[in-house]
Amino acid sequence: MTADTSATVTVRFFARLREHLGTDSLTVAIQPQTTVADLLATLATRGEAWQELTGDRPVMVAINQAMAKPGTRLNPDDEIAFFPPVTGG
Amino acid sequence: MTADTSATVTVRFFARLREHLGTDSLTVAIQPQTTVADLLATLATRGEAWQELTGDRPVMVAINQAMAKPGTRLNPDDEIAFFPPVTGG
Amino acid sequence: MVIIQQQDFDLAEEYRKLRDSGDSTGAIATFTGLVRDYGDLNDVTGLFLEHYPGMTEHVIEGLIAEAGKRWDVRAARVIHRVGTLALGDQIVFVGVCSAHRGDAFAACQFIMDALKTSAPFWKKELSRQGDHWVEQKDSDREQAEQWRESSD
Amino acid sequence: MVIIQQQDFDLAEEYRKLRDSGDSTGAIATFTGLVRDYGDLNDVTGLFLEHYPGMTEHVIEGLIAEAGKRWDVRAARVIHRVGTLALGDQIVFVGVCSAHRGDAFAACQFIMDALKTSAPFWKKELSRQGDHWVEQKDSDREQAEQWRESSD
Repeated sequence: MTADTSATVTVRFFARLREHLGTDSLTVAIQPQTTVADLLATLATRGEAWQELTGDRPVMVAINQAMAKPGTRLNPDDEIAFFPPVTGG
Repeated sequence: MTADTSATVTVRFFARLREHLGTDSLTVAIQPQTTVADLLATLATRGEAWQELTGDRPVMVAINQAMAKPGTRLNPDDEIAFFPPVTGG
Repeated sequence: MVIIQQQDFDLAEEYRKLRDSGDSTGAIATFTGLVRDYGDLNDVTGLFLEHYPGMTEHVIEGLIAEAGKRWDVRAARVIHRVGTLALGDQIVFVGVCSAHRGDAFAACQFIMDALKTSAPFWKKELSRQGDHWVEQKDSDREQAEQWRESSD
Repeated sequence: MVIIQQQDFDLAEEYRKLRDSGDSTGAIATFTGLVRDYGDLNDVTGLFLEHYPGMTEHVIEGLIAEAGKRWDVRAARVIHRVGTLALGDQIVFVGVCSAHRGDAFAACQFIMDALKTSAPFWKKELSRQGDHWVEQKDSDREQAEQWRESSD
Protein backbone atom coordinates (compact mmCIF):
# COMPACT_ATOMS: atom_id res chain seq x y z
CA MET A 1 0.00 0.00 0.00
CA THR A 2 1.32 3.40 -1.00
CA ALA A 3 0.56 6.42 1.19
CA ASP A 4 -1.41 8.96 -0.83
CA THR A 5 0.73 12.01 -0.11
CA SER A 6 -1.27 14.18 -2.48
CA ALA A 7 -4.46 13.93 -0.36
CA THR A 8 -5.73 17.28 0.90
CA VAL A 9 -8.63 18.66 2.91
CA THR A 10 -10.16 22.12 2.90
CA VAL A 11 -10.07 23.82 6.30
CA ARG A 12 -12.47 26.67 7.09
CA PHE A 13 -12.58 29.04 10.05
CA PHE A 14 -15.51 31.09 11.29
CA ALA A 15 -16.21 34.06 13.53
CA ARG A 16 -13.62 34.81 16.25
CA LEU A 17 -11.27 32.09 14.95
CA ARG A 18 -11.46 33.46 11.40
CA GLU A 19 -10.58 36.94 12.64
CA HIS A 20 -7.86 35.73 15.03
CA LEU A 21 -6.12 33.62 12.36
CA GLY A 22 -6.66 36.19 9.62
CA THR A 23 -7.88 33.52 7.21
CA ASP A 24 -11.20 31.96 6.37
CA SER A 25 -10.02 28.97 4.37
CA LEU A 26 -6.91 26.97 3.47
CA THR A 27 -5.95 23.68 1.88
CA VAL A 28 -3.91 21.23 3.95
CA ALA A 29 -2.22 17.98 2.91
CA ILE A 30 -3.10 15.02 5.15
CA GLN A 31 -1.58 11.60 5.78
CA PRO A 32 -3.82 8.54 5.92
CA GLN A 33 -5.40 7.99 9.38
CA THR A 34 -5.11 11.69 10.24
CA THR A 35 -7.65 12.69 12.91
CA VAL A 36 -9.16 16.07 13.74
CA ALA A 37 -6.82 16.28 16.74
CA ASP A 38 -3.79 15.58 14.50
CA LEU A 39 -4.88 18.34 12.12
CA LEU A 40 -5.31 20.80 15.00
CA ALA A 41 -1.84 19.97 16.36
CA THR A 42 -0.30 20.51 12.93
CA LEU A 43 -2.10 23.80 12.38
CA ALA A 44 -1.05 25.03 15.85
CA THR A 45 2.62 24.95 14.72
CA ARG A 46 1.99 27.54 12.00
CA GLY A 47 2.63 30.47 14.36
CA GLU A 48 1.69 32.08 17.64
CA ALA A 49 -1.85 33.04 16.63
CA TRP A 50 -2.50 29.44 15.61
CA GLN A 51 -1.89 28.11 19.13
CA GLU A 52 -5.41 29.41 19.79
CA LEU A 53 -6.61 26.19 18.11
CA THR A 54 -5.19 24.01 20.89
CA GLY A 55 -5.58 26.52 23.74
CA ASP A 56 -8.03 26.76 26.62
CA ARG A 57 -10.98 28.15 24.71
CA PRO A 58 -13.32 25.56 23.20
CA VAL A 59 -13.00 24.90 19.46
CA MET A 60 -15.84 23.08 17.70
CA VAL A 61 -15.32 21.06 14.55
CA ALA A 62 -17.57 20.03 11.69
CA ILE A 63 -16.61 17.62 8.90
CA ASN A 64 -18.59 18.02 5.68
CA GLN A 65 -21.06 20.21 7.58
CA ALA A 66 -21.81 17.70 10.35
CA MET A 67 -20.46 18.04 13.88
CA ALA A 68 -17.42 15.85 14.59
CA LYS A 69 -15.03 15.01 17.45
CA PRO A 70 -11.26 15.23 18.00
CA GLY A 71 -10.85 11.51 17.29
CA THR A 72 -12.76 11.53 14.00
CA ARG A 73 -10.60 10.47 11.00
CA LEU A 74 -10.31 12.71 7.95
CA ASN A 75 -10.76 11.60 4.36
CA PRO A 76 -9.32 13.23 1.23
CA ASP A 77 -11.39 16.21 0.02
CA ASP A 78 -13.24 16.57 3.32
CA GLU A 79 -14.34 20.05 4.32
CA ILE A 80 -13.21 20.61 7.92
CA ALA A 81 -14.58 23.66 9.75
CA PHE A 82 -13.33 25.03 13.06
CA PHE A 83 -15.37 27.55 15.00
CA PRO A 84 -16.26 28.79 18.51
CA PRO A 85 -19.43 27.53 20.25
CA VAL A 86 -22.41 28.91 18.33
CA THR A 87 -24.34 31.99 19.46
CA GLY A 88 -27.23 32.54 17.06
CA GLY A 89 -30.91 33.16 17.71
CA MET B 1 -83.36 43.58 63.87
CA THR B 2 -85.88 43.51 61.03
CA ALA B 3 -85.41 41.10 58.12
CA ASP B 4 -85.08 43.08 54.90
CA THR B 5 -87.68 41.22 52.85
CA SER B 6 -87.33 43.62 49.92
CA ALA B 7 -83.71 42.54 49.21
CA THR B 8 -83.17 41.11 45.75
CA VAL B 9 -80.32 39.77 43.62
CA THR B 10 -79.97 39.56 39.87
CA VAL B 11 -79.42 36.03 38.60
CA ARG B 12 -77.86 35.43 35.17
CA PHE B 13 -77.46 32.25 33.15
CA PHE B 14 -75.03 31.54 30.33
CA ALA B 15 -74.54 29.07 27.50
CA ARG B 16 -76.16 25.63 27.89
CA LEU B 17 -77.91 26.69 31.13
CA ARG B 18 -79.31 29.82 29.49
CA GLU B 19 -80.72 27.77 26.64
CA HIS B 20 -81.98 24.97 28.88
CA LEU B 21 -83.83 27.36 31.24
CA GLY B 22 -85.00 29.60 28.42
CA THR B 23 -83.94 32.71 30.31
CA ASP B 24 -80.79 34.76 30.58
CA SER B 25 -81.64 36.88 33.61
CA LEU B 26 -84.14 37.20 36.46
CA THR B 27 -84.53 39.03 39.73
CA VAL B 28 -84.95 36.96 42.90
CA ALA B 29 -85.86 38.05 46.45
CA ILE B 30 -83.47 36.77 49.08
CA GLN B 31 -83.60 36.38 52.84
CA PRO B 32 -80.64 37.45 54.97
CA GLN B 33 -77.92 34.76 55.26
CA THR B 34 -78.98 33.18 51.96
CA THR B 35 -76.11 31.21 50.37
CA VAL B 36 -75.47 30.23 46.77
CA ALA B 37 -76.62 26.70 47.62
CA ASP B 38 -79.88 28.06 49.12
CA LEU B 39 -80.52 30.09 45.98
CA LEU B 40 -79.91 27.05 43.75
CA ALA B 41 -82.32 24.93 45.83
CA THR B 42 -85.01 27.61 45.58
CA LEU B 43 -84.54 28.03 41.82
CA ALA B 44 -84.69 24.24 41.31
CA THR B 45 -88.33 24.28 42.54
CA ARG B 46 -89.44 26.53 39.67
CA GLY B 47 -90.08 23.59 37.34
CA GLU B 48 -88.62 20.48 35.80
CA ALA B 49 -86.06 22.24 33.62
CA TRP B 50 -84.76 24.08 36.67
CA GLN B 51 -83.75 20.83 38.41
CA GLU B 52 -80.76 20.98 36.06
CA LEU B 53 -79.29 23.51 38.52
CA THR B 54 -78.98 20.89 41.27
CA GLY B 55 -78.42 17.87 39.03
CA ASP B 56 -75.33 15.83 38.20
CA ARG B 57 -73.71 18.19 35.73
CA PRO B 58 -71.38 20.77 37.25
CA VAL B 59 -72.70 24.32 37.67
CA MET B 60 -70.21 27.13 38.24
CA VAL B 61 -71.15 30.32 40.07
CA ALA B 62 -69.78 33.85 40.03
CA ILE B 63 -70.85 36.62 42.39
CA ASN B 64 -70.30 40.13 41.08
CA GLN B 65 -68.12 38.65 38.33
CA ALA B 66 -65.77 36.74 40.67
CA MET B 67 -65.89 32.97 41.09
CA ALA B 68 -67.73 31.86 44.25
CA LYS B 69 -68.67 28.63 46.08
CA PRO B 70 -71.92 26.99 47.21
CA GLY B 71 -71.43 28.25 50.79
CA THR B 72 -70.82 31.87 49.81
CA ARG B 73 -73.45 34.27 51.29
CA LEU B 74 -75.38 36.63 49.05
CA ASN B 75 -75.85 40.34 49.65
CA PRO B 76 -78.66 42.56 48.35
CA ASP B 77 -78.11 43.74 44.77
CA ASP B 78 -75.45 41.11 44.08
CA GLU B 79 -75.16 39.82 40.52
CA ILE B 80 -75.14 36.02 40.66
CA ALA B 81 -74.18 34.12 37.49
CA PHE B 82 -74.60 30.39 36.90
CA PHE B 83 -72.87 28.67 33.99
CA PRO B 84 -71.27 25.41 32.82
CA PRO B 85 -67.47 24.93 33.05
CA VAL B 86 -65.84 27.33 30.59
CA THR B 87 -64.65 26.25 27.14
CA GLY B 88 -63.03 29.27 25.48
CA GLY B 89 -59.73 29.61 23.71
CA MET C 1 -54.47 44.82 27.00
CA VAL C 2 -57.54 42.59 26.68
CA ILE C 3 -60.03 42.93 23.85
CA ILE C 4 -63.19 40.88 23.34
CA GLN C 5 -64.74 41.48 19.96
CA GLN C 6 -66.87 39.94 17.23
CA GLN C 7 -64.71 41.13 14.34
CA ASP C 8 -61.53 39.48 13.16
CA PHE C 9 -58.09 40.67 14.28
CA ASP C 10 -54.85 41.29 12.41
CA LEU C 11 -51.83 39.45 13.79
CA ALA C 12 -49.44 41.89 12.11
CA GLU C 13 -51.07 44.82 13.91
CA GLU C 14 -50.92 43.05 17.28
CA TYR C 15 -47.30 42.10 16.73
CA ARG C 16 -46.43 45.68 15.77
CA LYS C 17 -47.92 46.99 19.02
CA LEU C 18 -46.02 44.42 21.08
CA ARG C 19 -42.78 45.23 19.27
CA ASP C 20 -43.21 48.95 19.90
CA SER C 21 -43.03 48.33 23.64
CA GLY C 22 -39.34 49.21 23.93
CA ASP C 23 -35.75 48.53 22.91
CA SER C 24 -35.17 46.13 25.80
CA THR C 25 -37.61 43.68 24.31
CA GLY C 26 -35.61 40.78 22.92
CA ALA C 27 -38.34 38.18 22.59
CA ILE C 28 -41.93 38.06 21.36
CA ALA C 29 -43.99 34.87 21.64
CA THR C 30 -47.46 34.64 20.11
CA PHE C 31 -50.20 32.06 20.02
CA THR C 32 -53.21 32.04 17.72
CA GLY C 33 -56.09 29.59 17.96
CA LEU C 34 -58.15 28.78 14.86
CA VAL C 35 -61.47 27.02 14.30
CA ARG C 36 -60.69 23.37 13.45
CA ASP C 37 -62.70 21.03 11.28
CA TYR C 38 -63.06 18.50 14.09
CA GLY C 39 -63.85 18.71 17.79
CA ASP C 40 -66.36 16.72 19.84
CA LEU C 41 -68.07 16.28 16.47
CA ASN C 42 -66.32 15.25 13.29
CA ASP C 43 -67.83 17.57 10.69
CA VAL C 44 -67.67 20.93 12.42
CA THR C 45 -68.70 23.78 10.13
CA GLY C 46 -68.24 26.59 12.62
CA LEU C 47 -68.49 27.76 16.21
CA PHE C 48 -70.69 30.06 18.25
CA LEU C 49 -68.84 31.68 21.14
CA GLU C 50 -70.66 33.22 24.10
CA HIS C 51 -69.01 35.13 26.96
CA TYR C 52 -69.77 36.96 30.19
CA PRO C 53 -69.05 40.60 29.33
CA GLY C 54 -67.05 42.38 32.02
CA MET C 55 -66.03 39.27 33.95
CA THR C 56 -64.13 37.93 30.93
CA GLU C 57 -61.94 41.02 30.72
CA HIS C 58 -61.32 41.05 34.50
CA VAL C 59 -60.30 37.39 34.55
CA ILE C 60 -57.86 37.75 31.65
CA GLU C 61 -56.39 40.98 33.05
CA GLY C 62 -55.82 39.03 36.26
CA LEU C 63 -53.99 36.29 34.33
CA ILE C 64 -51.75 38.88 32.65
CA ALA C 65 -51.00 40.40 36.06
CA GLU C 66 -50.15 36.96 37.48
CA ALA C 67 -47.87 36.27 34.50
CA GLY C 68 -46.14 39.60 35.19
CA LYS C 69 -45.36 38.50 38.75
CA ARG C 70 -43.90 35.17 37.66
CA TRP C 71 -41.95 36.18 34.53
CA ASP C 72 -40.39 39.20 32.85
CA VAL C 73 -43.33 40.57 30.84
CA ARG C 74 -42.84 43.90 29.04
CA ALA C 75 -46.23 43.85 27.34
CA ALA C 76 -49.03 41.35 26.79
CA ARG C 77 -52.03 41.45 24.48
CA VAL C 78 -55.00 39.11 24.42
CA ILE C 79 -57.81 39.21 21.86
CA HIS C 80 -60.71 36.78 21.99
CA ARG C 81 -63.52 36.72 19.49
CA VAL C 82 -67.17 35.97 20.28
CA GLY C 83 -70.22 35.29 18.11
CA THR C 84 -70.37 33.04 15.09
CA LEU C 85 -67.10 31.89 13.54
CA ALA C 86 -66.43 29.82 10.44
CA LEU C 87 -63.95 27.00 9.83
CA GLY C 88 -60.39 28.33 9.78
CA ASP C 89 -61.32 31.64 11.45
CA GLN C 90 -59.07 33.08 14.10
CA ILE C 91 -60.54 32.67 17.62
CA VAL C 92 -57.92 33.88 20.06
CA PHE C 93 -54.58 35.68 20.09
CA VAL C 94 -52.12 35.83 22.99
CA GLY C 95 -48.87 37.78 22.53
CA VAL C 96 -46.16 38.44 25.11
CA CYS C 97 -42.97 40.39 24.80
CA SER C 98 -40.13 39.99 27.23
CA ALA C 99 -36.40 40.57 27.59
CA HIS C 100 -35.92 36.76 27.65
CA ARG C 101 -37.22 34.07 25.33
CA GLY C 102 -37.98 31.55 28.08
CA ASP C 103 -40.13 34.12 29.86
CA ALA C 104 -41.96 35.07 26.66
CA PHE C 105 -42.82 31.42 25.94
CA ALA C 106 -43.82 30.61 29.53
CA ALA C 107 -45.99 33.68 30.05
CA CYS C 108 -47.72 33.23 26.67
CA GLN C 109 -48.48 29.56 27.31
CA PHE C 110 -49.57 30.20 30.90
CA ILE C 111 -52.04 32.90 29.85
CA MET C 112 -53.45 30.68 27.11
CA ASP C 113 -53.74 27.58 29.32
CA ALA C 114 -55.29 29.49 32.22
CA LEU C 115 -57.68 31.36 29.92
CA LYS C 116 -59.12 28.05 28.72
CA THR C 117 -60.15 26.97 32.21
CA SER C 118 -60.93 30.28 33.93
CA ALA C 119 -62.18 32.89 31.44
CA PRO C 120 -65.97 32.74 31.03
CA PHE C 121 -66.32 31.76 27.38
CA TRP C 122 -68.51 28.94 26.11
CA LYS C 123 -68.15 27.33 22.74
CA LYS C 124 -70.95 25.71 20.75
CA GLU C 125 -69.93 23.56 17.81
CA LEU C 126 -72.05 23.95 14.72
CA SER C 127 -72.23 20.91 12.46
CA ARG C 128 -74.50 19.24 9.93
CA GLN C 129 -75.54 16.84 12.72
CA GLY C 130 -76.78 19.80 14.77
CA ASP C 131 -75.38 22.16 17.38
CA HIS C 132 -73.56 21.03 20.48
CA TRP C 133 -72.20 22.87 23.53
CA VAL C 134 -68.60 21.79 24.01
CA GLU C 135 -67.78 20.16 27.37
CA GLN C 136 -64.66 21.19 29.28
CA LYS C 137 -61.83 18.74 28.67
CA ASP C 138 -59.82 16.98 31.38
CA SER C 139 -56.69 17.70 29.34
CA ASP C 140 -57.36 21.44 29.55
CA ARG C 141 -57.79 21.25 33.32
CA GLU C 142 -54.58 19.24 33.65
CA GLN C 143 -52.70 21.67 31.41
CA ALA C 144 -53.80 24.60 33.60
CA GLU C 145 -52.98 22.67 36.79
CA GLN C 146 -49.38 22.19 35.69
CA TRP C 147 -48.74 25.88 36.17
CA ARG C 148 -49.81 25.60 39.82
CA GLU C 149 -47.36 22.75 40.45
CA SER C 150 -44.49 24.67 38.89
CA SER C 151 -45.39 27.78 40.91
CA ASP C 152 -42.47 29.51 42.69
CA MET D 1 -38.90 25.65 5.45
CA VAL D 2 -35.63 27.28 6.50
CA ILE D 3 -34.45 30.60 5.12
CA ILE D 4 -31.19 32.37 5.93
CA GLN D 5 -31.13 35.91 4.56
CA GLN D 6 -29.71 39.38 5.08
CA GLN D 7 -32.96 41.24 4.45
CA ASP D 8 -35.73 41.71 6.98
CA PHE D 9 -38.77 39.42 7.12
CA ASP D 10 -42.48 40.10 7.48
CA LEU D 11 -44.15 38.24 10.34
CA ALA D 12 -47.58 38.68 8.73
CA GLU D 13 -46.40 36.93 5.57
CA GLU D 14 -44.86 34.04 7.55
CA TYR D 15 -48.00 33.68 9.63
CA ARG D 16 -50.17 33.66 6.50
CA LYS D 17 -48.11 30.81 5.02
CA LEU D 18 -48.37 28.79 8.23
CA ARG D 19 -52.11 29.39 8.42
CA ASP D 20 -52.59 28.23 4.84
CA SER D 21 -51.30 24.78 5.78
CA GLY D 22 -54.79 23.27 6.23
CA ASP D 23 -58.15 23.27 8.02
CA SER D 24 -56.99 20.86 10.69
CA THR D 25 -54.58 23.43 12.05
CA GLY D 26 -55.98 24.65 15.34
CA ALA D 27 -52.90 26.28 16.82
CA ILE D 28 -50.06 28.49 15.62
CA ALA D 29 -47.19 29.45 17.92
CA THR D 30 -44.55 31.94 16.83
CA PHE D 31 -41.36 33.30 18.32
CA THR D 32 -39.45 36.35 17.15
CA GLY D 33 -36.06 37.43 18.49
CA LEU D 34 -35.06 41.10 18.30
CA VAL D 35 -31.75 42.94 18.78
CA ARG D 36 -31.68 44.18 22.38
CA ASP D 37 -29.92 47.26 23.72
CA TYR D 38 -27.90 45.21 26.19
CA GLY D 39 -26.00 41.94 26.03
CA ASP D 40 -22.50 41.13 27.26
CA LEU D 41 -21.94 44.89 26.82
CA ASN D 42 -24.31 47.57 28.09
CA ASP D 43 -24.52 49.98 25.20
CA VAL D 44 -25.06 47.70 22.25
CA THR D 45 -25.74 49.61 19.04
CA GLY D 46 -26.13 46.59 16.78
CA LEU D 47 -25.03 43.10 15.88
CA PHE D 48 -23.05 41.38 13.16
CA LEU D 49 -24.19 37.83 12.47
CA GLU D 50 -22.00 35.31 10.65
CA HIS D 51 -23.06 31.79 9.65
CA TYR D 52 -21.83 28.65 7.93
CA PRO D 53 -23.84 28.55 4.69
CA GLY D 54 -25.25 25.12 3.93
CA MET D 55 -24.58 23.59 7.34
CA THR D 56 -26.92 26.10 8.98
CA GLU D 57 -29.86 25.07 6.81
CA HIS D 58 -29.13 21.36 7.28
CA VAL D 59 -28.96 21.68 11.06
CA ILE D 60 -32.23 23.61 11.31
CA GLU D 61 -34.02 21.28 8.90
CA GLY D 62 -32.87 18.45 11.18
CA LEU D 63 -34.37 20.23 14.21
CA ILE D 64 -37.69 20.66 12.41
CA ALA D 65 -37.66 16.96 11.49
CA GLU D 66 -36.92 16.02 15.12
CA ALA D 67 -39.78 18.26 16.30
CA GLY D 68 -42.06 16.50 13.83
CA LYS D 69 -41.22 13.14 15.39
CA ARG D 70 -41.93 14.34 18.92
CA TRP D 71 -45.02 16.49 18.39
CA ASP D 72 -47.89 17.06 15.96
CA VAL D 73 -46.33 19.56 13.53
CA ARG D 74 -48.37 20.46 10.42
CA ALA D 75 -45.90 23.08 9.21
CA ALA D 76 -42.84 24.89 10.56
CA ARG D 77 -40.98 27.92 9.26
CA VAL D 78 -37.64 29.30 10.44
CA ILE D 79 -36.03 32.49 9.20
CA HIS D 80 -32.69 33.68 10.52
CA ARG D 81 -31.00 36.87 9.41
CA VAL D 82 -27.25 37.36 8.96
CA GLY D 83 -25.05 40.40 8.39
CA THR D 84 -25.26 43.72 10.21
CA LEU D 85 -28.40 44.39 12.26
CA ALA D 86 -29.45 47.50 14.18
CA LEU D 87 -31.04 47.86 17.59
CA GLY D 88 -34.63 46.59 17.57
CA ASP D 89 -34.19 44.71 14.28
CA GLN D 90 -35.74 41.27 13.89
CA ILE D 91 -33.11 38.48 14.06
CA VAL D 92 -34.98 35.21 14.01
CA PHE D 93 -38.48 33.86 13.45
CA VAL D 94 -39.75 30.39 14.37
CA GLY D 95 -43.37 29.50 13.62
CA VAL D 96 -45.12 26.17 14.10
CA CYS D 97 -48.65 25.14 13.34
CA SER D 98 -50.25 22.11 14.88
CA ALA D 99 -53.63 20.56 15.63
CA HIS D 100 -52.92 21.08 19.35
CA ARG D 101 -51.76 24.14 21.25
CA GLY D 102 -49.41 22.25 23.58
CA ASP D 103 -47.64 20.72 20.59
CA ALA D 104 -47.37 24.09 18.83
CA PHE D 105 -45.76 25.70 21.89
CA ALA D 106 -43.43 22.77 22.60
CA ALA D 107 -42.21 22.36 19.02
CA CYS D 108 -41.67 26.11 18.60
CA GLN D 109 -39.70 26.42 21.83
CA PHE D 110 -37.70 23.26 21.15
CA ILE D 111 -36.63 24.46 17.69
CA MET D 112 -35.67 27.87 19.08
CA ASP D 113 -33.75 26.47 22.08
CA ALA D 114 -31.94 23.85 19.98
CA LEU D 115 -31.12 26.36 17.24
CA LYS D 116 -29.29 28.53 19.77
CA THR D 117 -26.87 25.76 20.71
CA SER D 118 -26.55 23.78 17.50
CA ALA D 119 -27.03 25.98 14.41
CA PRO D 120 -23.73 27.52 13.24
CA PHE D 121 -24.36 31.23 13.76
CA TRP D 122 -22.02 33.60 15.57
CA LYS D 123 -23.01 36.95 16.92
CA LYS D 124 -20.71 39.95 17.33
CA GLU D 125 -21.99 42.80 19.46
CA LEU D 126 -21.25 46.26 18.14
CA SER D 127 -20.97 48.99 20.74
CA ARG D 128 -19.32 52.34 21.34
CA GLN D 129 -16.72 50.48 23.49
CA GLY D 130 -15.79 48.37 20.47
CA ASP D 131 -16.84 45.08 18.92
CA HIS D 132 -17.09 41.83 20.83
CA TRP D 133 -17.82 38.22 19.81
CA VAL D 134 -20.56 36.93 22.08
CA GLU D 135 -19.69 33.85 24.17
CA GLN D 136 -22.14 30.94 24.41
CA LYS D 137 -24.15 31.13 27.61
CA ASP D 138 -24.52 28.32 30.15
CA SER D 139 -28.22 29.17 30.36
CA ASP D 140 -28.64 28.46 26.64
CA ARG D 141 -26.92 25.10 26.98
CA GLU D 142 -29.09 24.22 29.97
CA GLN D 143 -32.24 25.30 28.15
CA ALA D 144 -31.38 23.03 25.23
CA GLU D 145 -30.46 20.15 27.56
CA GLN D 146 -33.93 20.23 29.13
CA TRP D 147 -35.39 18.89 25.90
CA ARG D 148 -33.09 15.84 26.10
CA GLU D 149 -34.20 15.03 29.65
CA SER D 150 -37.87 15.27 28.72
CA SER D 151 -37.29 13.08 25.68
CA ASP D 152 -39.78 10.24 25.21
